[in-house]
Amino acid sequence: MADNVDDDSLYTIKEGDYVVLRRGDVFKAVQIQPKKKVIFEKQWFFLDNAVGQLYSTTFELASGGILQPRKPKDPESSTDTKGAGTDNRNIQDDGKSQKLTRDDIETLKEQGLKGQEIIQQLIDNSSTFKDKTEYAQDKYIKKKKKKYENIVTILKPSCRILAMMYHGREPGKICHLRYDTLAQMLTLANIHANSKVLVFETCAGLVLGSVMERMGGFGSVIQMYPGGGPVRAGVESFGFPAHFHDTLHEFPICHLNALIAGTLDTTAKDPSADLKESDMAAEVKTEAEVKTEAEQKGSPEEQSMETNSGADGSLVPKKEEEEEEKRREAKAQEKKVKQEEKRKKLAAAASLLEGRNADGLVIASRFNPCPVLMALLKFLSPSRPFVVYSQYKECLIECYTKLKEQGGTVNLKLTDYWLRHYQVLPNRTHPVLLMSGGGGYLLSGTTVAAERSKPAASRRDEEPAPKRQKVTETEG
Amino acid sequence: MADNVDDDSLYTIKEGDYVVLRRGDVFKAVQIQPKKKVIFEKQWFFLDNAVGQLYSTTFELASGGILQPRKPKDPESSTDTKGAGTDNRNIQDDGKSQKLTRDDIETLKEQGLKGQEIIQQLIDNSSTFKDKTEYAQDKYIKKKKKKYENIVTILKPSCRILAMMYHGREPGKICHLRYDTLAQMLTLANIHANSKVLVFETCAGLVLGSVMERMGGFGSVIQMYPGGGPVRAGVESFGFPAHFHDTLHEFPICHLNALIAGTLDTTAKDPSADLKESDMAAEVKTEAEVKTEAEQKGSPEEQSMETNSGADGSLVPKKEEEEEEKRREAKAQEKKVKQEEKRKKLAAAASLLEGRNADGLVIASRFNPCPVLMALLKFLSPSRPFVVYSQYKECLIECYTKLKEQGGTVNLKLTDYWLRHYQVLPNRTHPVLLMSGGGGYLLSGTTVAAERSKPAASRRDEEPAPKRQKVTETEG
Amino acid sequence: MSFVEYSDCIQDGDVAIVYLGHESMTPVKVKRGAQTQTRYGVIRHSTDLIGQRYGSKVTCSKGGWVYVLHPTPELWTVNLPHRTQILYTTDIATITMMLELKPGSVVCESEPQLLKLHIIVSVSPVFILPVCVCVSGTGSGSLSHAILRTIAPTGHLHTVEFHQQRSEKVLEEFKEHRVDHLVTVRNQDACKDGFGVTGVADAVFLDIPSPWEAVKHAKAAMKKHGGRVCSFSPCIEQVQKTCEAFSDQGFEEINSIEVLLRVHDVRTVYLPLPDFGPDPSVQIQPDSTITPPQNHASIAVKTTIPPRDVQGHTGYLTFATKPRT
Amino acid sequence: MSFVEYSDCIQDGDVAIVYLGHESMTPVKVKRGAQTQTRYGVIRHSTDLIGQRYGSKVTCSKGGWVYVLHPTPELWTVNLPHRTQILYTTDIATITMMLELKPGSVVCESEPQLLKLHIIVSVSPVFILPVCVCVSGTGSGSLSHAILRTIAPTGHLHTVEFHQQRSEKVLEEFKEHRVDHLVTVRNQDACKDGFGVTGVADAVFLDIPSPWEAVKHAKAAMKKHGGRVCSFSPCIEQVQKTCEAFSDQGFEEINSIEVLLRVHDVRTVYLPLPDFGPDPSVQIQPDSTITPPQNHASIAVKTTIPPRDVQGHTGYLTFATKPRT
Repeated sequence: MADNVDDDSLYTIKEGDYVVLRRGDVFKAVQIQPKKKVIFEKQWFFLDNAVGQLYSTTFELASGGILQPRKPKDPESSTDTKGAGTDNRNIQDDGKSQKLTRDDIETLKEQGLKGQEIIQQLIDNSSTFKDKTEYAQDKYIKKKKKKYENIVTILKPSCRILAMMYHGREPGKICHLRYDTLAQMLTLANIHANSKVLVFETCAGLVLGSVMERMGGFGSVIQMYPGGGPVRAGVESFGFPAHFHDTLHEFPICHLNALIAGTLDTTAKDPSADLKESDMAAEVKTEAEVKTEAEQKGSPEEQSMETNSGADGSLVPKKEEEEEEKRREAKAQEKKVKQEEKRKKLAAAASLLEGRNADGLVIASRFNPCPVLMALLKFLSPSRPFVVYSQYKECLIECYTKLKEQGGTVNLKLTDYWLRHYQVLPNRTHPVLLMSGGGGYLLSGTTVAAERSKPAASRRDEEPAPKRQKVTETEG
Repeated sequence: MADNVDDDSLYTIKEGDYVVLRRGDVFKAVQIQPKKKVIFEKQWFFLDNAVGQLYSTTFELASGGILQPRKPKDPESSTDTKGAGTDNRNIQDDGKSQKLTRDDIETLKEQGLKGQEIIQQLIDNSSTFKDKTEYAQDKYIKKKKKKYENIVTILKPSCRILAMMYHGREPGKICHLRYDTLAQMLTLANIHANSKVLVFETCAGLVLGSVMERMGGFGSVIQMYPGGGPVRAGVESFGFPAHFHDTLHEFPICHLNALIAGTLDTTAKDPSADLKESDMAAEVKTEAEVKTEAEQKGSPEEQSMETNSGADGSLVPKKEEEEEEKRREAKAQEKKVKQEEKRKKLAAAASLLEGRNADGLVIASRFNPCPVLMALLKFLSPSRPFVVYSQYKECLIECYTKLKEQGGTVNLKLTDYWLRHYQVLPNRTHPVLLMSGGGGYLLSGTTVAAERSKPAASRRDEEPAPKRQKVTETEG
Repeated sequence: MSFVEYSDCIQDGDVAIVYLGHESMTPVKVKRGAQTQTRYGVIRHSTDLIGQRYGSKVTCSKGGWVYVLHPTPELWTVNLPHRTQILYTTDIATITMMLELKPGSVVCESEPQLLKLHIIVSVSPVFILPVCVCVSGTGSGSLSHAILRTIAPTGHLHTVEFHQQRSEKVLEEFKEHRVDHLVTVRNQDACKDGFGVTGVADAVFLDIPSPWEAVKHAKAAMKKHGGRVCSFSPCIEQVQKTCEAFSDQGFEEINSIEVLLRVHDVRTVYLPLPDFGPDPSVQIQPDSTITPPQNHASIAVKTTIPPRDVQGHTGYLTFATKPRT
Repeated sequence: MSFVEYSDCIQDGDVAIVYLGHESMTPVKVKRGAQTQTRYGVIRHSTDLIGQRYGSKVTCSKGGWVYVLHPTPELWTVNLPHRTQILYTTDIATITMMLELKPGSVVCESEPQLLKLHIIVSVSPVFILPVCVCVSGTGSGSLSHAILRTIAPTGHLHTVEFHQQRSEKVLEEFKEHRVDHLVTVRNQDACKDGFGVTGVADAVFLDIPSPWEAVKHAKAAMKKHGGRVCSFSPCIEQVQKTCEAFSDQGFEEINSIEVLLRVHDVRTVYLPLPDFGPDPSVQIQPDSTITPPQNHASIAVKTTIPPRDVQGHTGYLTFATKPRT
């Protein structure tokens, strides 16, 4: 077991890898597939050339959508902007400050000038640039960079990168869960290796994947999923090694009442299997490109209602009837196998849940969280953390009130977070001018031994206790 | 009319003036009264010596509670702290770092050393001070200053100072309205001279006073007050010249329904005058010291219910009966005069309201704001701003929803504000570590011509319109 | 109409704000015979605007309608032509209170055009604390209008703008908005040349790239007995230098703050309820075999949501008090 | 019990958290025969704690009761003995995600005590990205516990603390919390002496007064293929110097952020309704002469209120990526 850490093979991009493209603050998750055209930031290219290169390499886009590794030490921000004016008193806005025409720029492009070089040309040919304040120069360069630079960096996916990607590109798909709020959830729920964690989410699998990353393939995660099948696109994007998936279990919440009542029969054919079969598709879906996921309107469980209406009852010519019969049998056989798989999975998940000894609970969905929380809390051991995310504070107030009524939890806390990014530049340091409006709300707490005598439990929590009680330790 | 601006008489503290005491960030409003003992920051003193001094003078507290003007150019932060360590690696916490004993310090005090000098002695005799980080040094000095310095500055009151004072000392009395939120209200309601403004508040008169300050004695303010009588303690603290009070009118909201229905009879004896007579006391109350105001539990209108139960029905010896009779008559006469005054006031306020052409509306109270807003909006001209403060967002959501249903307003905006203070010191610049948790919420908007056809009014407001519509101006 | 006094009806020569819908407005110069084209059709000034009450609904040629609003400094701030970065209402409101601005008599006798105002003040001139404000960095006039509103009818604003084109343009606007009698615009560099007045200002506001260079001029412009000053700067380094300059010049109560607006959009959201399947603990009646779970049941919640992106920073506001000198 | 693995029952030698009520907790070292005095009475460890399930209710001698909780890094953070300013959960959570911490195999062969861990990793060592973290400024160990929780069972933490007393104390705590096999504590100055390891760290965290002096050591400690680094500083000047140092040392993706916790306390508030007097438009029945206005009517609103004062700043977090070198 000689760990050669800096073995480059661990850090080499391979065919089939799930990777993340980055340009500036913009990310996109894709899978490396041969000859597959990828569209990113309004440009298309092929990732074939990335195979064999190291992760975190920055590529230039050459003509024909070919990626070329950028020479090292070509620092990103070297555009020469020396000699900034201190204010803009002398700038006349006459629209004639740029000497290069649009045609000139096109010519430069055809000559094969790189983005960086074109921007330098634009600066050199601007009569007002040197009189602009540094602030204005900065804005100018940024604008031009966006227009003319064509580089892309290929990153290994991580919770950090995917959370930022989803938040930036498709916040609607992850219930507007901001990355810093996700960070809080993972910590507040004490997610770590060798524990048993329940996850209920409709965040495209991002939350589930983040939990799995933190568990590192040790322990077990049970995805409690609504509707037809579990959504996993986000999990795929993490590109976990195969054995991680052995730690992942799934349980459809439509069996939750039966499980709680002890009437769930996992030995027989799943009574609702027909309904759920179509969801296999969702699981097999390996499309890492989150853009194609269609959670927006038709949510997975809604979609599942429409499929599987089959060819039964349609008229088939007699000659083909036999073949049709065979095909049908094969299909039925396949279906049976799948159902058996499904049954086993359900049984496995059910047996994990039956002990009611899970170590953590994470909820982040577009569902009203209160009933979900109340149902799933039952499966936690005492003295274990849980955390519920909602985009709306009102939902968590409801959860809080219900928990206070019912008892069985302590340390309840309703929170949200401010996230500020800073521009740190010589003489130009300030918070970034654009800011996320909100990152959603969290309710976190700790389970304790359940108890029916409510008044006692609530008695002390209501009274404002001193911040720290003196405690003396004595031996004997 | 020769305005000698820098005539010191304008800036001299006079007996009877309402002033604000300041030490550091702590303020207290008091009236200058001869031989009156004032308690501020756990120290007592007399303000007599302040009379004849200029506003903004800083005084030292001498023994016997005597104020002595501090010599100028005794800068506050000159405590010598040269030679700060960069970190605290060498500091051992053995509790022996201060060489001066408590007795030593008492001796220094008896020797008449000023606070500043004592602190310098403490620093000089601390073995660890010079090894502390600047941050820790700073904290140390602040702590000691609080303990040993005894200076007080006397300020002329202003909206800024009183708003900060109330927020710092007694936020409960002003519904936790933070000063920056009050600043927004005055601007959003477009408070200015020569307009007619309605104010409904239970903020000890702070909001009313702030509106009056902004109007500078021009125009009219109508205080719509709940319960027995208008609360004005905060207004007194502003120390307005007498003619400002001519612009102030008052109207009890218990007559609002009658006024709206047009059935309010201001010519006859006020039917509820008996009930409200006791409130004269509240109006006459000149106690500027807000601390004595008892809004906390028994609110003014509740208190008023208990008074005025009189001596009627008690047994009086025959001899004194006549005198008693006289006294009673005098009292009745007085009462009559007061009632007549009250009636006139009511009539004046009613006539100001009857035109339903007020220019602005400001609401900030502990009452559920929605019914108040809906009732008072009726008295505004079209195209006039209004602003409602509430400590609770939920209340303003209700107002917003009701206004949207009803129509007659545009530009509705529900907002709150973050306020951050900064410590700006060489190499130690950062946001202040303690911050106000919240400053309350505002709903602001503009009235438009009332209209019964709701659907049309709501139609366009719901649709997300483009941010700025292109408009072309043509002549002809 | 004036920016410092309400009128009931729209008159020829007014500036009115046409409200087209949520966050969509436009300022219009009312002129007899003129027309304004909107997406709802044409507004004919003579018939649709002049003589109408402010706040009334005007039906445009295409049958759509708009509201015509009386201008206020706050409406102007969101509708003015941007010639520079401007100050917005949140900062303006804070500046106004923290500079202790209010109506006041004018004191600066070197300003001949102000003499006429003394008639207004004469109600009780003794009690009115004089207010006079100096601003460097007039810019697009967003703050100026708000200051004028607050110090009218008896205060005066001296505003300095180094950019000539802009100083001319803003003066033109002050005339159109009928507040020019309250303001003096100077085209000069406050850092080099100061404010053009000495010992008259109750308050000074600095909105320039190097405010620290103008601090001594600010002090000179202010009254002997003292007053308040504010500097607006986007960058912390500017704040550091400005605080140092204030301190060097003997200013007191130096305090840097930041105020951020947060907007809450009121919405009704519908949250689906989870389907946990049939509950065996609930006895199913044998006759009613069909008790399907309410698959698509949801609850409505009245809530607020923040806009996705908000202004995360405008600038730091540094306030200070000039003591008696 | 261990800070990196849950146990069901309390055992002799455990550290348990006694929950006394809202925001009132205390850590207890469980020892057979020992007693702990609380305001609700005495807790006898042998009978009341040992063998009990974590999370259960313990009745104290005076009849009051408490809950006994399993320790977690987050509970430790609010209960640990302060020897320095500490990092709180909000910053810790952000640091953990932004440094991309997760369980991983240990790579640093110069650390003999780690060899035994390879057995655990052997499930599929090829796929596990090695994670090793260096921290300078161990302080009171608040962050350290959270890091250890996240990188266990197969990561390693090298932590450097220049204050000898503190480094000894924290090591003692690591032992008590049964995480000492995952951590190496060094008593040295990171600015002068670095981290004591070279080319092994996936992540470095700096919590020292002059982080910029340790940046080159951070780089040296990190793996050739790169990794993430974070510096925590309360003052902006420190951030400026640190960003410069990161940039000079070729770090990329330099990004400074600030995360602030906001707590919402759930409350039911009662708002009085205004009394506008009898409504003449409502016809009063002649027989019911008494229709008194509901003077003290009020409505109940479920809402949240912020604490009056909150932590307005802890520090700036500056993150950067070390590229392949």
